Amino acid sequence: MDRVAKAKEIIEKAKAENRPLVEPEAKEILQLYGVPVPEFKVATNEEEAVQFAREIGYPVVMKIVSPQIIHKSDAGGVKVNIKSDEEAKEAFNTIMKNAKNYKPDADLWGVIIYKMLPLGKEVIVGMIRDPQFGPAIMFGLGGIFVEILKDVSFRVAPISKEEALEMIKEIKAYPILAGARGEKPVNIEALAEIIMKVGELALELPEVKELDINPVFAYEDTSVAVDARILL
Amino acid sequence: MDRVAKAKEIIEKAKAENRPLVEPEAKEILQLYGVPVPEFKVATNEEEAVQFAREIGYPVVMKIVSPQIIHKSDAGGVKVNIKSDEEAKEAFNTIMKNAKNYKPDADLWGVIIYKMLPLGKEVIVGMIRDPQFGPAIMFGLGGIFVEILKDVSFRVAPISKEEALEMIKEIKAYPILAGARGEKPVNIEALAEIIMKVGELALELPEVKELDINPVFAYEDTSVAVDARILL
Amino acid sequence: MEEMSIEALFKPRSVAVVGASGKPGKIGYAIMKNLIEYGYEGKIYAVNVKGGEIEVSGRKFKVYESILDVPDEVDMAVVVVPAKFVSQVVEECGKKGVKVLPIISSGFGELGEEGKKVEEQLVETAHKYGMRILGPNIFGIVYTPAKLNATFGPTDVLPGKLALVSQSGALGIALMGWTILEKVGLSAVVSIGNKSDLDDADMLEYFENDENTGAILIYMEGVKDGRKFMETAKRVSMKKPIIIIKAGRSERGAKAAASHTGSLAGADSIYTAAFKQSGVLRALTIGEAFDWARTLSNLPEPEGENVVIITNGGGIGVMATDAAEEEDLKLYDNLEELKVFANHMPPFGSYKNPVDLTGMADAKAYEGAVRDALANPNMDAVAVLYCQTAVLDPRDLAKIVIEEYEASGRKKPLVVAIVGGIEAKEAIDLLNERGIPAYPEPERAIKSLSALYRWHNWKMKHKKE
Amino acid sequence: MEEMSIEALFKPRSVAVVGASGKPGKIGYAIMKNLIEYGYEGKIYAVNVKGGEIEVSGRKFKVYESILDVPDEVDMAVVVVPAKFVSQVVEECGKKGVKVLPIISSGFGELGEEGKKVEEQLVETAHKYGMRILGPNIFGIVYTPAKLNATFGPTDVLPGKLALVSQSGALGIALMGWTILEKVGLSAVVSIGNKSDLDDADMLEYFENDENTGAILIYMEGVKDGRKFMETAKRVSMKKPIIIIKAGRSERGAKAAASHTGSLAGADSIYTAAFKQSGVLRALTIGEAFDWARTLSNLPEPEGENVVIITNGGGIGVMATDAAEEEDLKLYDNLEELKVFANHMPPFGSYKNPVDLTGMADAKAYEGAVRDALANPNMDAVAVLYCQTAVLDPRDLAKIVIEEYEASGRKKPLVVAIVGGIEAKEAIDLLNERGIPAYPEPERAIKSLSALYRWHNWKMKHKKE
Ligand SMILES: CC(C)(COP(=O)(O)OP(=O)(O)OC[C@H]1O[C@@H](n2cnc3c(N)ncnc32)[C@H](O)[C@@H]1OP(=O)(O)O)[C@@H](O)C(=O)NCCC(=O)NCCS
Ligand SMILES: CC(C)(COP(=O)(O)OP(=O)(O)OC[C@H]1O[C@@H](n2cnc3c(N)ncnc32)[C@H](O)[C@@H]1OP(=O)(O)O)[C@@H](O)C(=O)NCCC(=O)NCCS
Ligand SMILES: [Ca+2]
Ligand SMILES: [Ca+2]
Repeated sequence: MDRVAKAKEIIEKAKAENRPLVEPEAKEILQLYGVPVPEFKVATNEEEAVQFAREIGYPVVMKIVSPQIIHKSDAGGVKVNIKSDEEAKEAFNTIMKNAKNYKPDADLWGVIIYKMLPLGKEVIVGMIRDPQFGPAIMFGLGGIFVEILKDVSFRVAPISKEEALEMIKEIKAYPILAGARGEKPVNIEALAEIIMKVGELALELPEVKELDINPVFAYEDTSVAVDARILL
Repeated sequence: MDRVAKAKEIIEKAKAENRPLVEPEAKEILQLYGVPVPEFKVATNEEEAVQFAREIGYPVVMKIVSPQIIHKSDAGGVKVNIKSDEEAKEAFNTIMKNAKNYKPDADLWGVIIYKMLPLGKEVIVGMIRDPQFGPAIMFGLGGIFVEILKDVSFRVAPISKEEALEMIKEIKAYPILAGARGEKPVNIEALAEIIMKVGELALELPEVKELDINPVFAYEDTSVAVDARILL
Repeated sequence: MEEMSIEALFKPRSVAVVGASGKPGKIGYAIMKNLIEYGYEGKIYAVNVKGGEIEVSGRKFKVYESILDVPDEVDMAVVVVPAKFVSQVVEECGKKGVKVLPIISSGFGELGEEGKKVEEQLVETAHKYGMRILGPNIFGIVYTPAKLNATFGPTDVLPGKLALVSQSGALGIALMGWTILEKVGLSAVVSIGNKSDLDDADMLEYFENDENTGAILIYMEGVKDGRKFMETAKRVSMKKPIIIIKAGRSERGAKAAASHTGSLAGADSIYTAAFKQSGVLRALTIGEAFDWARTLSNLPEPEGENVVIITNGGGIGVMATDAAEEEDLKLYDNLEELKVFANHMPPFGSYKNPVDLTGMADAKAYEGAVRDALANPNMDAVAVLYCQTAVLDPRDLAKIVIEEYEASGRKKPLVVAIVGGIEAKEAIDLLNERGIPAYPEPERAIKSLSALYRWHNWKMKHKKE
Repeated sequence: MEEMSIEALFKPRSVAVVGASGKPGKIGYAIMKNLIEYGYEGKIYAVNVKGGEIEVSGRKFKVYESILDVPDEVDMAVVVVPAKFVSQVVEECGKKGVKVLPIISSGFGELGEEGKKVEEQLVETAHKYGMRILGPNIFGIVYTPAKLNATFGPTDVLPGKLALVSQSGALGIALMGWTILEKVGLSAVVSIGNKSDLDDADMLEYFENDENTGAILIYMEGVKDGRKFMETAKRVSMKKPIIIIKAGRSERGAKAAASHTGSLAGADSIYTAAFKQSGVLRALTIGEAFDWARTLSNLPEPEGENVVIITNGGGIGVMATDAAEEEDLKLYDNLEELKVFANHMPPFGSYKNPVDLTGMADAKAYEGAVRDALANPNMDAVAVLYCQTAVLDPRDLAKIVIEEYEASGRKKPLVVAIVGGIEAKEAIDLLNERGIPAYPEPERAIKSLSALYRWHNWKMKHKKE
């Protein structure tokens, strides 16, 4: 089965169940398109939480998985820097309890567990559909750069490597990625790959109305999609 | 004696000794002009270091005071978040030793000790002299905003309150100070006061060739000049 | 079939005006008049239910009651009858074997859904007969190489190498006037109106291979199929530069545009992105668009990045330098090579780029400097600036530049800016009439040269991909 | 004493030309010719060591061998003798009691330190006698209310309310030509050259209280005493708008400027700051400066922020809206009040601001809409846009606007933009000649209005301080 068929399977399932995609599903689809995501597992109970956390290797992050809970942090559904079995157990239980309190009738499918990554430069890759031009990809630096300074660039999919690189270099804050102030530059090629792949995804999966990878952590060697949201 | 006379006294002394101003002197001059600086003392030995740190109240910052050492961090001449007598003693000795190693023939006058301030929004206020227009004041947000994004504003001294406020609002990153993303806004008036006072200083003290307050910590209620450098 | 129909829009062997009129003031009269007075050499047929005979511009025409009565083949029929009669006319034209049908009449898609449906039927009918429709809701079409002016706009369109395409009727006619006033030479003017059948992309496709067109300027309010447009524009941009004016950049502007065109325009930033990706140069104002068009429709591409600015005034040299820096143009820096200009200036001149021949520069100085710049293989583009002085009449400067540029074989881009009064204006017109882009301000020359570089650089980059 | 000397520069009761010549082609001839042909009504005396008699423009002049021989008081003496003779002439003029001395001759400070010293001596001598020097190294002075054209630039300067001051000679002369071509009315043209004595600030001071001047436009390469300039500009800006073109924004441009003027210019960002603080409007190009000047020298200040745009073309309405948003102008939004415009448009028009009278708008529609906008106390500024159509000749539109604006008492700012051909150009000229700023592009009208608002807002803010 090719990536389109596999991705459609995930999408169809959610549609059939009349619910949005959850984070693990969004990440699975990204993986199908070759967008690097941190290895993850979904634990449904305390034991699994500990076991998976160990398998992934401490420190880890845990986040609630529930189709009804979108703002996970608001729900107390996120714990970071979990360093031991003890902490893992506690984190799982706290998250589940918090989520229950936050939205008593929400379906709680467990928690997604992934490696706590070293801090990279935070960037955002997004996708919207324009009525005239179809899928367009947005790129920008995380936080204030996108929200306040509106320092973003757009391209219509499909996006060539050349165009993806242009997009990255076009933002005013580009020197931050290129290694200003004596820092090591991030791998721009790897970032460009993510942009291109999101473009392919958008073209092959018209069911995806909107996509948001926020943040992508960009490193010297690679880039990883840390959090992802897909709207159908 | 008025502020000009007092400031000139400090300047004349340094000139007579054929040396630049050190941080405590720069801060003293700023104080004379009503620019808030964190209370500070200069300790010349271990005992004083502990005593002064106690008087100021932990946690404190310590920095080498030497007319020959400009890049204090490079010299290992800065310690922050010092929380106890023990740490104070150790910090003093380490700083003095590091400085000695860094520049064996430097005059080491001791360490400046001041309160470790809560992190505010970091801004920069600078002054240069233009051959045609005389003293001009620069304003910008710290770090990448000034260095990479060149997001700064200028005014020629004297600067009215109105103009100082304009200067602050003119930078693109102003929303960060005005309380974007649900944060509390900083006190713009207090920042404007600092800008105006630096303007007065520049006009009254032509001996001051360049001045750099980097950073100023801007808070909800007030603004404080955390580090300052004055070139004669 | 598609190919042929489009060809007939620009080079019809015969034109019928359906709704032709002998009454001055009527659109059916104005179109006849323009056809005749602009010198169209094919056959012209007047069609009107009233029949009889009419006289336009001193020429008498038999009036056929129906296009079907015309005793000859008709390539193009311009339709100028009230909306309610258009369906019937389309049907008859189809039967007649007309190839392309510019429909002037308004009263269709621009009124709403119902009108759009009627349009669809018109197109269906036309396609049944292998006929293409331009419009409806247009002011017509001009193609200067065929001496064809089938519009009710101004008559005396200046021939040249720029193709002008307008979605807006009112602005399009006004822009025709502007080009005459500003001496911008045109290959074509196409009013595309409601774009029921032929649209921007179709026009691009035609001009792509039209040897008479050097550049294309589009006034656009929005595209229907953005992706199709991009695809075509991308291909065409590899051959010829496309300049687009698209208003509605600001939030309120976009809202006003939506209420004006009745169509929801996509986000402006997406248009900007699409244009970039297609090599399209987006101009923000009419003036900017035509400034660029002068340079892009007339000049060869540069072979390298080295720009040389020659001036007689320090001030305008500095202004041009500011503009060049802001536009990321590279001013040539090799002093060894630039020294050649020292031969054409007094000792207090400066051969550093911008090359300042000083206010004393006369005809000989400019002649020498321009010739040297054009001859030097390391100097890839030249900007000649002149600040009107008593030493040298700007019109003489224009003649020098024309001579030197022609003699050099027009191998590298050269732009001119002349600041001054009426003589300066005349000099600018002289140059523009000879296809050498000239402007009254240094920045406009530099920015136009920069547009040429932007397009060229996009092409080079895209070629590699 | 200072006051009086400056007055004599603009309203001399008598003018002597020292170095006056009867030979066409010489500067000493051109100045005599301009003085006569522009209609200066005071006495003109020719001075030349050669003595004898000369004829210029059909008028005969006795030539005095020295200014001391002139049998009358001399207010202004224009010096056109080679540099080496200037010291002596200054001394003699001082003795004669001349009040102000424009020194055309070059060969002083612009050559370097030595020349600067000679200049200082000239000024010392002049001041000893209570005399002021303009220049040296200038092309002269024009003051249209006194019919004084003591330059060797173009003759037929159009009278109006803008004072033009140029540090550059070559560009200044070219700009004189430009104003004639573009129908920009001037009160004065002052070439300040080396500024050995009188400088930009002195000119500002004079124009501050000159009832014939509405706005001041300066072409500046740099100021010597920035603080003095700021002080004066700040005060003058409270009364009249000052527009400055200062090239050398970019690093390379600043370098070129420094090598051209021989003076180290301060950082450009400091100029920008100083201009802001002084209420000075910095224009980036010549075109922009004159665009703004038209509006600023002719229109009253707005009484509030509500701008209304009236148009007959959706497209240009959108362009104007984009520009207004980018310039932070506030488009009036009160639909209750805007509804009044519905009276002047067909049902498919839009009275939402931008008010779209549609392509069908005729004379009556525009007349009504413009009148209503001018009459409504909640509408503070009006932009009238027109896209040339067959329905309404642009020249008729111009007449309507002139009539309505005059009838309303010119109480609020009104700008016009007309897009089109030769008739549009004529309409624009008509309006400009009547002191109603008109432009060929919507954005230029809006940006000029915005410059007026920027100045006005600065004044209001500064007043409060
Ligand atoms: C097409 C249009 C111009 C016709 O307007 P009009 O000239 O006032 O209309 P009329 O009813 O007089 O018809 C025009 C002529 O067509 C003739 N006519 C009508 N039906 C006809 C038919 N089926 N076949 C041939 N001729 C026909 C009429 O006899 C009339 O002849 P006349 O001028 O000699 O009297 C008008 O309907 C229209 O659409 N105007 C807007 C055009 C426009 O703005 N386009 C967009 C510009 S950007
Ligand atoms: C001032 C200047 C124009 C004179 O140039 P010129 O006319 O070629 O010089 P001349 O030697 O012919 O002198 C001019 C006249 O002054 C007369 N003259 C000389 N010394 C004189 C004196 N002390 N008193 C009166 N007349 C004198 C000469 O007899 C001569 O008369 P003529 O024209 O009838 O022959 C020239 O020296 C100069 O400076 N040119 C540059 C001007 C310029 O560019 N200014 C800046 C523009 S922005
Ligand atoms: Ca088509
Ligand atoms: Ca003075």
